[in-house]
Amino acid sequence: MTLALDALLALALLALALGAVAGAALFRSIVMFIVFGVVLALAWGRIGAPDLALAEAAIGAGLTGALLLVSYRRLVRTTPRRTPRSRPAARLALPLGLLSAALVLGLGASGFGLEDTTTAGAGTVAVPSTAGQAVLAEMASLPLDNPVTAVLLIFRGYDTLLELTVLLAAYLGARLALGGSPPLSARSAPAALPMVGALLAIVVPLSALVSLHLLHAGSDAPGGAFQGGAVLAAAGVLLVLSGRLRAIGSAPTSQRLLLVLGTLTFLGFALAARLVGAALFTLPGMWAIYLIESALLLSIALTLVLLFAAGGGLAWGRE
Amino acid sequence: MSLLMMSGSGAVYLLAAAGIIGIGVYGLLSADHLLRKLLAMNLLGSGVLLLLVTLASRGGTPDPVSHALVLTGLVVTVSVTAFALALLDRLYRETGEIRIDAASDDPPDPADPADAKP
Amino acid sequence: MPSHDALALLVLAPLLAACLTVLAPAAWRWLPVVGTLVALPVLLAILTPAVVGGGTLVLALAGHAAPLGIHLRADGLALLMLWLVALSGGAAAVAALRSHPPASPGGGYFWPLWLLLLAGLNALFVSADLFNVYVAIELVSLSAIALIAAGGQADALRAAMRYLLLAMLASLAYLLGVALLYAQHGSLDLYQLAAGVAQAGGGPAATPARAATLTALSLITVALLLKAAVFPLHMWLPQAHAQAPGPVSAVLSALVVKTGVYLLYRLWLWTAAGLDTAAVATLLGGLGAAAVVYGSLAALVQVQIKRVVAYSTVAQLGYLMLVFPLVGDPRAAPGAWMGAGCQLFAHGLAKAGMFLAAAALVHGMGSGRLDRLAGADKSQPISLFAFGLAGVSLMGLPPSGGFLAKWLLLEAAWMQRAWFWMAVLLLGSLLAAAYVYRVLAAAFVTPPAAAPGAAAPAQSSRGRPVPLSMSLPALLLAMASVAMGLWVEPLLEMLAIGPPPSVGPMPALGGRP
Amino acid sequence: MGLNDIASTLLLAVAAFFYLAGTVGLLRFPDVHSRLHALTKADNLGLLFVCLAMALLSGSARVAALLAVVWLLALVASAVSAHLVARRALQFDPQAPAPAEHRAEPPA
Repeated sequence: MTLALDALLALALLALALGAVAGAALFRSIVMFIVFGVVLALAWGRIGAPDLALAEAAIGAGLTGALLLVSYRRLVRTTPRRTPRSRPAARLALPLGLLSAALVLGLGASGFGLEDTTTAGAGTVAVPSTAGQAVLAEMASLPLDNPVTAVLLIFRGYDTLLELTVLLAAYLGARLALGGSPPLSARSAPAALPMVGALLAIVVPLSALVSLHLLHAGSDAPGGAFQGGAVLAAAGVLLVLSGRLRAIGSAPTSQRLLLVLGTLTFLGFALAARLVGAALFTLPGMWAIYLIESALLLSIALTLVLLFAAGGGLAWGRE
Repeated sequence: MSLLMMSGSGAVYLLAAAGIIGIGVYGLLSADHLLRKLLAMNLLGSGVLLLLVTLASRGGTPDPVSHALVLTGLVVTVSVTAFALALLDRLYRETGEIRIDAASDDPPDPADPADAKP
Repeated sequence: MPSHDALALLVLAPLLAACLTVLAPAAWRWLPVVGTLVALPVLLAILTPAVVGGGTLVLALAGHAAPLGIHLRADGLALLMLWLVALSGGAAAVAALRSHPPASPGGGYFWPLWLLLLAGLNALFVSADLFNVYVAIELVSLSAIALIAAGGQADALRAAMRYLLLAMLASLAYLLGVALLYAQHGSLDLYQLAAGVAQAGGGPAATPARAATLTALSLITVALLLKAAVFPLHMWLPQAHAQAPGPVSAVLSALVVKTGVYLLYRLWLWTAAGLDTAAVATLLGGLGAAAVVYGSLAALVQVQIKRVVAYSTVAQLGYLMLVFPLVGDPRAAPGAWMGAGCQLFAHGLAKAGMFLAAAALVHGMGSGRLDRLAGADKSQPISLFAFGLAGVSLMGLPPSGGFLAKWLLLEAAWMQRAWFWMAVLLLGSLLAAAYVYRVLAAAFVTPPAAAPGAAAPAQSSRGRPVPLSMSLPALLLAMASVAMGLWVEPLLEMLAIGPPPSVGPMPALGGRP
Repeated sequence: MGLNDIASTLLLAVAAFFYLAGTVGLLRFPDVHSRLHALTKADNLGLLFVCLAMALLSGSARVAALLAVVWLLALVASAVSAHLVARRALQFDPQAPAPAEHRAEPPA
């Protein structure tokens, strides 16, 4: 029964991926991709990765989808030039696609074969302890119960710090690439509509609440700063779409502070550890984790909204 | 949790990951529109991340390190995608182009504006 | 300051500075930038004696040893690259301070990205963790591509977009390889993986473990070849490097493409050191040889000066690939290794200098075309001299660093009677001489009397003076690349710390055919 | 199989029926407005029955309350999006009489 469910999800994933890639209409492809993200979130849940399910739904499907859609709308204002599709790359596409699928499948299958031998011969062959097992073994000695959060902040916090800077670089790079041109205002849903106002009144506070909950829950249950930040960003995206927030050319100081707050806080704790004689990136306790995660959440949310709005900063209201 | 993680469903998602990667590669090569290429790139990325988790959770226990890696990968992917879309936006505004031949050798030398003969 | 902290700060200080640059008011943005340019050499001056005296330095972040945590690691090769970042990156930054003033509106985005690029490069060179390297690669690619697009001209945007698509694809291939390796061996540490890779890859043919390990290595290799723009995956490079703003081109050619080469060294000379890699080494060497010949010939026919320099990068990266076959012979390995290190360093200095000089020439003459350079000998003496000096190093004329590198590689090839690699090395130098000469010759031509129909203003045919902040960094870098040949002992001493297992003093490890 | 299970299975079956009806409507109805009508009404009911079934299965008041919130949110979201889609459709084709019941023949 469960296998049937998994098979159904897998089939849906493949069908949606194919639809996203092979469909004739670009808009439809993007919608397919968004649905693909939602189904993939379900799949993450089935694989035992609820953290990833939340992140995929919020980031992979939600924000990436919103980004693609808003970009689509900007590009399709005028009809794109049609170009012949008989390029050599296009002719190679099908065989190469099949080849890579077969290759990955073969390797994955061989990986599964290996698993059987190692688990069977665990007594005789020294099975290498994986990083994941090492983390699970360490969990008992940590003040938090979610191993994924532990990896993100305690064991591989350095990765997380660099990842934040990638996000920051995306914002800076997008600003540099867009040049001095004024930000494109996302004119769409009329904010004056009473229904939209009602939706915002319900959804925005609720999103803030959910993101705080995810942040708080993240130490012991699925969730964390990234999921929370993405949910908060979704509320921001709604505000931008409805015209309550608008993109402006450059960020005021308060927003610039917010943009780098996560990186600075994390960096501060990483370095401060040396002042008390601990190793770099050693966090002093749960309070530090909460503090860092709160800062991360705010920075992530603002950066994602700014990337969506294609603006340097945000301001309330219409021009 | 362990019931869900029996090798059968692991194999199913492995199959799915392989398929998604294949479709992603196909889409990347066959797509003309840059937005489509980026979409295919995101699909390919999803396939790779799915494979990472599926392979790492061999033996049925989910591997928290792989989950953390994928979370990082998701954020990196959305960052790069957002930047790419901004770049595409500017490219479109400057040139009106929405396609690019990524595999070609560099184009012939553009004429220097200073050389334009009257 | 303990040397461990200096190691971590080499990454964290530019990160901090980038955040401060975002925060600072426009008038004060220069401060974190200049602070970083000063801090990097100082930190290296603390770190270098510790590594040279005490051997390879390993720092487990948060006190968690691999595979649980991430290691930072500084050996001779890493140190060499870090110095290159500090020197080439620093000199290019001085030129960029002029062309992209920090106080300008764009400077608020340009300079944080520049600092993030430096942080990413340093992070990549000191990382011992495959996934951490992935994040660092993304940081480097993203900031580098954004800096290419900074100009905003259509050609720069096209080049940036093409580079970005290929970089994304390469990153995914890399990540797929990492996923396979992690699933197989349960660790992400480059050096811990070596044992597992040797066991799985050296096993009997056609076991699943062997297939998965070798495929993972090939995927990562292809990804890195693309990042390193090794022939025939170089197609994105000439446009990207030629269209970027001058100082950015310098950093791209001197440092960013080197990340791919550097990681290839790490992968094949450390992680996969336990495998019989003779076939792979020959393949990589063959690609390198093709790159030397193709890149040099292509540089010979370019019309734009920056494209000459860009194709020269394709060629010079080829030399770095020749190391793989040459370290195969235990007698020749140390020499080949030293040669590779010298080539990395000398090319990094010379190419950054050459791009800065080219940018200054383009700025001064008002055009990037070779046939518009006529008269540059009079109006742009410093830039032209810097270009020529850098060219001396690229050709490999004594006493330059490039000469030393090529000499060491030639000697290694001679010792194992590898005539083919020797021929490639010599041919490459000859062709380099030709394309550098072509630029110089174009500059020493007396400008023709203004043709009656020429639309170009009279000023551009004569050239205008360029600020010293543009030409002087170029000259300093070019001089450093030449002087390096005279003062090479510290470099060789550094390279001797933590060489690859196949090169190291332990002959038992190096005796593979 | 307890009473709970039987009841929840029945509820799920009802939900499936409404989803099916909504989907058929989406595919078969001629224009945007009647499609919206099928989609929002039938699917919201379907979701209601799914939530009821899940609440029964979980047997916990907390989960039931959360599911109620989920349903209400979905209700709000679908109401607003249906409203916006309908408006947009009107803007696109202002001549077409929007509500389906005013029209005898579906447009070609």
